[in-house]
Amino acid sequence: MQVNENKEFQPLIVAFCCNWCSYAGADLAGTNRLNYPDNIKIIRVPCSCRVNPMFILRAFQRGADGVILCGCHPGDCHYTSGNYFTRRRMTLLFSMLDFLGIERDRTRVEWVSAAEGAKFAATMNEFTEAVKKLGPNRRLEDLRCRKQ
Amino acid sequence: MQEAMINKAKQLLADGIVDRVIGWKRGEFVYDITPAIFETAEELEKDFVYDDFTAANVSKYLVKESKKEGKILAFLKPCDTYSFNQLIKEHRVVRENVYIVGIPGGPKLDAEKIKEKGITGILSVKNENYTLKIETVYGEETMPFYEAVLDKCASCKSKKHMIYDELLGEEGDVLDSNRFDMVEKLENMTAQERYDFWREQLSKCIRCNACRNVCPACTCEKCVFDNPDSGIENKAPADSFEENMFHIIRAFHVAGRCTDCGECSRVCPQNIPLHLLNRKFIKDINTFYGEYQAGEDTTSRAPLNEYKQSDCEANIVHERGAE
Amino acid sequence: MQRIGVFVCHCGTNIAATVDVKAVAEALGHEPGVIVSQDYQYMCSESGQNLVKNAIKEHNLTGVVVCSCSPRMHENTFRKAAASAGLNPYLVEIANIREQCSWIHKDIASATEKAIILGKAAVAKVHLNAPLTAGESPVVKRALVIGGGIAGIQTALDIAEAGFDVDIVEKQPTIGGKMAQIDKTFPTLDCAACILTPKMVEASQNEHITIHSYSEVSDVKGFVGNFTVTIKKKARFVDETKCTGCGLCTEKCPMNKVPNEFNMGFDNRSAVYIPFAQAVPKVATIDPNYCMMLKTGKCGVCSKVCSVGAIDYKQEDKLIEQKYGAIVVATGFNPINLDKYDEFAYNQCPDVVTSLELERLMNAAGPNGGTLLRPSDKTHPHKIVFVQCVGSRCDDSKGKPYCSKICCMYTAKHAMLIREKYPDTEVYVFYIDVRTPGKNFDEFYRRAVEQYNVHYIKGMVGKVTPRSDGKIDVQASDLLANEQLHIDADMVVLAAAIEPDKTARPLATMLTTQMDTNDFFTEAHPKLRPVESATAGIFLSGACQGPKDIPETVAQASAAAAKAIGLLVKNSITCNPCVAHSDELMCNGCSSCEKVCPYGAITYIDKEFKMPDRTVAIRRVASVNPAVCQGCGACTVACPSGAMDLNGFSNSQIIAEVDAICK
Amino acid sequence: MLKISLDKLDKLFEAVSASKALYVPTDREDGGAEYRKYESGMKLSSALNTVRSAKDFFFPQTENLVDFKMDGKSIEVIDVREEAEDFVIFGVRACDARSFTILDKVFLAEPVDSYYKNRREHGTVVTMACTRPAETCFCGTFGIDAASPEGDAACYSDGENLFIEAHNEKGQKFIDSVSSLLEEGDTSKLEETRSKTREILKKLPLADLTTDSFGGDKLNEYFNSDKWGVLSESCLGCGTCTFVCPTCQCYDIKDFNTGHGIKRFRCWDSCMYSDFTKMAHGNPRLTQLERFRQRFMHKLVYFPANNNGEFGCVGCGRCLSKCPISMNIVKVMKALEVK
Amino acid sequence: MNNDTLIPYIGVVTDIRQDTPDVKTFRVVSPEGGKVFEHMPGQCAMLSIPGVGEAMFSITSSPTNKEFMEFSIKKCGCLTTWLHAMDVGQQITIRGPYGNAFPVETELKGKDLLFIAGGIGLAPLRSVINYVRDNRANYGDVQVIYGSRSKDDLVDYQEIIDEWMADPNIEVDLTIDNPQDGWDGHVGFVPNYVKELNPSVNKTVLVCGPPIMIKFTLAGLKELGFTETQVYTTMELRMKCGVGKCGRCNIGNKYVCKDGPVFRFDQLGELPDEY
Repeated sequence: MQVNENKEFQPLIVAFCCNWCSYAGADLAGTNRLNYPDNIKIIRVPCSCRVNPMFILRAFQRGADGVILCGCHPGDCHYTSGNYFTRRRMTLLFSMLDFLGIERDRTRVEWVSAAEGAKFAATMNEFTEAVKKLGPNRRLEDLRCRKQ
Repeated sequence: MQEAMINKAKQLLADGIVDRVIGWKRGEFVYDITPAIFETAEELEKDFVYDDFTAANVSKYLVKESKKEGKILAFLKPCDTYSFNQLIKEHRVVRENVYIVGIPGGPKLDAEKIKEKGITGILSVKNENYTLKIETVYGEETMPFYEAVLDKCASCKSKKHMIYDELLGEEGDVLDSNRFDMVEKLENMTAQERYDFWREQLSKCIRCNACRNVCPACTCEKCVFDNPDSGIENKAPADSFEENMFHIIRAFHVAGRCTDCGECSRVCPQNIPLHLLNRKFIKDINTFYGEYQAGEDTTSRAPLNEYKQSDCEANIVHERGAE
Repeated sequence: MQRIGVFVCHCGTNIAATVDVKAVAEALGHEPGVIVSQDYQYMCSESGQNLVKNAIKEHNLTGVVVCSCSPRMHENTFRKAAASAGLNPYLVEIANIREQCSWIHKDIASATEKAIILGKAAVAKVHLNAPLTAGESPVVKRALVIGGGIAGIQTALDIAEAGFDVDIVEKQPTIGGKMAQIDKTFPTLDCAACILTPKMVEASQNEHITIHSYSEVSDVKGFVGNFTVTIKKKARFVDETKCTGCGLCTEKCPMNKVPNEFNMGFDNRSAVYIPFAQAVPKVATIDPNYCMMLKTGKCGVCSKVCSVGAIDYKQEDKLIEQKYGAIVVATGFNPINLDKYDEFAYNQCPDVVTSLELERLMNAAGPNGGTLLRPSDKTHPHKIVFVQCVGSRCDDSKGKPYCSKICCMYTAKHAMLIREKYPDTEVYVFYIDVRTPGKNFDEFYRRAVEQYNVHYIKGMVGKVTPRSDGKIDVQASDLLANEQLHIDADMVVLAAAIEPDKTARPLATMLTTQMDTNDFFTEAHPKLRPVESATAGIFLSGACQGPKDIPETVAQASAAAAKAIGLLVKNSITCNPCVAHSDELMCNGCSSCEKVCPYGAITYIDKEFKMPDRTVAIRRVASVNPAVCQGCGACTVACPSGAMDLNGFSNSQIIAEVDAICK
Repeated sequence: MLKISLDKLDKLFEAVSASKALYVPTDREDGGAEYRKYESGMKLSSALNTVRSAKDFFFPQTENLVDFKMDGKSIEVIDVREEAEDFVIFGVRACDARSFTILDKVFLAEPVDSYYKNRREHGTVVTMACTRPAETCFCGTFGIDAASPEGDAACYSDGENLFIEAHNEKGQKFIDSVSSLLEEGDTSKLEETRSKTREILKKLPLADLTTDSFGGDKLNEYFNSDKWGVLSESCLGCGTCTFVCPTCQCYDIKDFNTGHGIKRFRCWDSCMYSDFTKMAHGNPRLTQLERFRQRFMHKLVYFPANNNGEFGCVGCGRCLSKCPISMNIVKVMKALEVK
Repeated sequence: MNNDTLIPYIGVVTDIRQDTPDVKTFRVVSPEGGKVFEHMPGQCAMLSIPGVGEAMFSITSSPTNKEFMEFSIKKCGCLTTWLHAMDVGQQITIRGPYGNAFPVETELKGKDLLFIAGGIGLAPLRSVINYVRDNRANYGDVQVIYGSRSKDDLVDYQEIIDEWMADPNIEVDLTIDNPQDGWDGHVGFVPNYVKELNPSVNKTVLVCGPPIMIKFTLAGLKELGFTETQVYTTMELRMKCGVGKCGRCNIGNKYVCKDGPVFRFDQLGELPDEY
């Protein structure tokens, strides 16, 4: 989270991308020089199903304002079924965060294939805007980690 | 019932069918009843108790007890049988080493609820036609039985035993419970209201781990929160985040496995309604993936361990209602 | 404490133009554990790699972070470099500051800041990297080729040539595939059969090649180097070992009105049949859908006439289980079904045919012995209209979004052949574009236009209406002349789009390979690994990967063979060490992980443990087969106790990355 | 004795809280009582005691000890201690008041714990005599008179008035600071109330419990007792008893990496936890039996051995009502007792 | 506010010596130079790398060394692994000294001393041995019996050879568990070697090593006629505060960090068997 009085709020967004589709999609976005905000920081995981809810909470603890999870389209998982499990896990996790009053728009799952560089960039643009509107994450941060 | 149970236990011990009995032991007061293991008829005669205050779910003890030599008799209430079934499914108990006698369940009483009424110095509690006659050092008090019922019993989901070798008393039915009412009520609040509600509740947490240690689904050999290598180890609520982390992850770990036995809320020294988190998951699973109650059987796949291609997308959460 | 080296690549100006690489190197140099931090023009170049290698040796590094292009590009390059300098290759991490930073951001300050953060995340991760040793897994020296078309045949021949056993599984009674149905090939106009049949024979005679015709793959288990495949040999009711292919049964079979699929249904075959004269294996097959004996138990003529007693009505489907080291997919293509194309009257008018049907109509071994006659009245057509891109390059749901690639050329071939043989026949070709990129392709097309006077009209055919006089009214627009045309054609030939064979999708699921939305198999890398699938040990040959003509198919078939041979020559392969592993001390044995493992890599064992109170307890614990595990990590999240973790992407590593990014 | 009418209590609170932080026990919505910083309108809890003990004020569940900044090979130590501000805890019961003297014996022993001392020096403990003890109370067992609590100053209620007296200088200062609200009052009714309370105390179910068979010299009798197995068999190994206990003072020291520095903090720990004594190469307390034994041996034997016979328990009864499986020190004492 | 013992000092590692494959000896001084604090032989200090962990280590250098402190540390956990990976110049945090000391100025004075150590157990005794060597006149006979798994596992081997064995005023007897090339000394376990050497029962014994070695050595000594009041050892349990407040290193009512780590066996005998 970076706040500067003169500048507009710049959210910090962690994107977990599966190696086979979404990370490659992000690479393609780069190859095609499709801009998306530098707020997005990508972490490569072998499959979206590698993402443990604890990573997402950890990101929020440490000051992330949004977390997005990208994987292969359902049916296209490199590991056949990983993203189906991701879908269930994240649906329930996001629903729980919502239940606890954590703004649900800070979390998202998107399916981006290796060929969808444009979709990747568009998704990231859109998500960054959405998080920007919400302002800094205050409901799930760890005050000890806040920058002085 | 207590008499019948003692007799049953004595008989099974005498017949050599079981070597030990897990039940409940009388305490100092009418309500401080401790789960205990009995090995002889004398012990049973002396201390075995089953009454309105014997609420503790003994299923979790069977994780350890069923691995010991010999067979143990366990008296399980309907809610406890769900927990036991789930433990069988997860290979945490040795079924052959347990002799299960199904017994009628609650509603059980909550001493805290009696004390909340300002009744103190309790010496005895008697249920007379659903009015509690409470003898105290300050004189006799009365209160309606149902006002002292444990929360977990007030929203009982089932009076039916999911597993048993033998049944004492009548078999009940799966109930059409109101257990999701409070979850729904919270869901209908605004995000800010929900946040405030949970902040107020969770900020009470003292991380005593009673909820985790009593939970029959939390039988991990080593909990991630105790493991320095897990990255999320924590001992104390050093910051509000830690309580969130602990309770969300704990609820997530038991999602699809929680039998809604309500022990977490019962034992919480700070009266945090932790069962609501579990019920939220149960409710969501029912809505998104079809009715599922952990502990109903020993073979079905847990909802988080299976999928359908036609499952809803995660953004269903985002599309639901306004903030 | 780690000793980490950071190497920041300029990638010429690709990175350096938007990221201040010096500042990145400087900033990362202050991270804990970083001993050396350098930048260089091209880190992937030999001198760049030497820089890394020397630093590893000089500073005794325990970890390396390369800030460069995507790890999908050069992770292996730097891992190898590290290995050659004596550092475990899995102690190398890549920070992607090109594709995910310099190429997408314009502002130097913010791009540099982001590059530093990405670098810090990689440094944080490499702190926790453990040296991994790839396990070894033996390679079964046998390959399976799925599909017996020209792609499969070529692949099998090349693999066999190298001395390895190879099996071809072909679902039809004969190998040969689509090429066997083709008359002539472009741009040389030589006879398809003349060049294909020798290869088919060669395949059948090669001692290393086993052909399972009339068979299907029904199950695939295992992993690279060690697949176990179940092949279903469908009952053909003829003992292959006895049948001599004399063909007497096919002549005597009373049930001889079965549409002949080889000739696209233009003529008939008998219920017991040999698809075509050069079929391999040349063995009869009884079609159970038509055979009276099989359907009613009455007939038995073939059995009576067969002198070698090869007919066996009791034959059943047979399952063969065989181990393979490599699998090549060559499932090929089919023209799409044109049922939805009412505007071309394909289903209403027999004289509206597809190009593949035209091949048979013109083939000397075809229904008319090579004379082009209209299917409806067997008269000679004088005006033929070719319609291009039927179902190709379509945006709507009816067709395919891609270009089928071969249609332009075969249509030119057809037009030319017709004009050559029947100069009195007028030929019109309606096209959107004529695409002729290929050796001698454009010359070929120009010959059709210039030398053979084929009427190429840029425009769309709007409607094809069969008329009562037997003519076909073709309504079209000429886009160049900007006018509406009506042509009263005798025949209309539709260049139907081609699509992957329907068996490809279930096969892909069995093989756990990826497909694109059109059901073409996805190659591991579109440029650099075009004949491998992303799943190790599975290779792609021919049109199953995308539309191709014959030379391309053959080229890819040989390439796939070369890749497969490259695998088969190894006695063992190194497994991906980034696999899951379970900490037995923490495992509950709850089976959650097993349930989410797509590979069946997890099994349970009862293991003795010394308990803290010095007693011995037997506990059920999970055990991962590292050769089977592919490293997706589904199990790590299913595991509540955190006993299951993933090498290379461990919980602590990912958390460290999260922390570094959010710092 | 000085007094103030009970219905003017809020005036007293207002006056105290005007100059320093005042903490009073208040009722929570869910029924439990807890100490909260006084704000206008807040009502004093009618509950006998708070769910959490008052030890938090001097020994909070977590506290930052020191910060570190790391840069390359060097470490900077940042002392984060600050002089505490004066505060008053009002309404502390006799049992909790005694717990402070027990905690003092640990934290104020050499080398003095400056964090604890800092708070202790700045905190004024104003106690409140009990009038309605509960069945779980057994403070009398440890020689505590619930009707005459210790503390810097003590309050007694006769149902109409609150009487207040100082026990030391700090308490006197507190009384002086609110003296304008106080007046001299007649204590005859109060004495009646107190003797009534003492009568009740004698009638409580645990009134007969004594420490006669325990003490620092009983190590060998009890350490090897065969009762520990049965007593500990149902223990869940949670930390509820230790965390609600006013005298449990074990702590852990941990480091937290905030991403831009290290915070070294201490937090309550529980000897009931399996990793409490775990080392890289073993654990002297392997099973729950040893851990369970440690807690009660500490309170009933080790502590008195090191502290002139003072027991590590004040009989507040919190563990009796909060233990998930209702195993507690009373049951342990009764089971072990060798008369 | 006065300094609190929980707030550590900074120490700088100025020298790292690889003693055995898994033991390194670290030399620590204060950033201004000189020792961070004074100690007596047998006392310990809490060393820490913030964010990694903190643990108690015996100070192996003698108080007579006025320039620096030394710690011999075996790699066995998270913190020690980190310490082993350090380079010279690294700062660590250090607080102490903690615990009692061997009674070198009281009960041991004028006595014949027998040191028995196994493996890393030499670390706490080295401090005493060097203290005694530096105040040689105050003590009677000095004998050191030290054994390890192999020659390579003998901690401070160089110092033993160069200084102790060269010192005519002390007797040093080394042994290793199994025969090894390049070793012509004694082979066998320490407890047996002690019995073989049959030391005079007048000696006061200081023993330290793995629990099993201590157990058998003690039994052997008793066979030889030693009494428990003659034998001292030093203990190790999990510690957090170092000052007897965090509540975990107690054996009965004694805190190892405060009342220990040095115990005489007769004192230990009165405590419960929980260590």
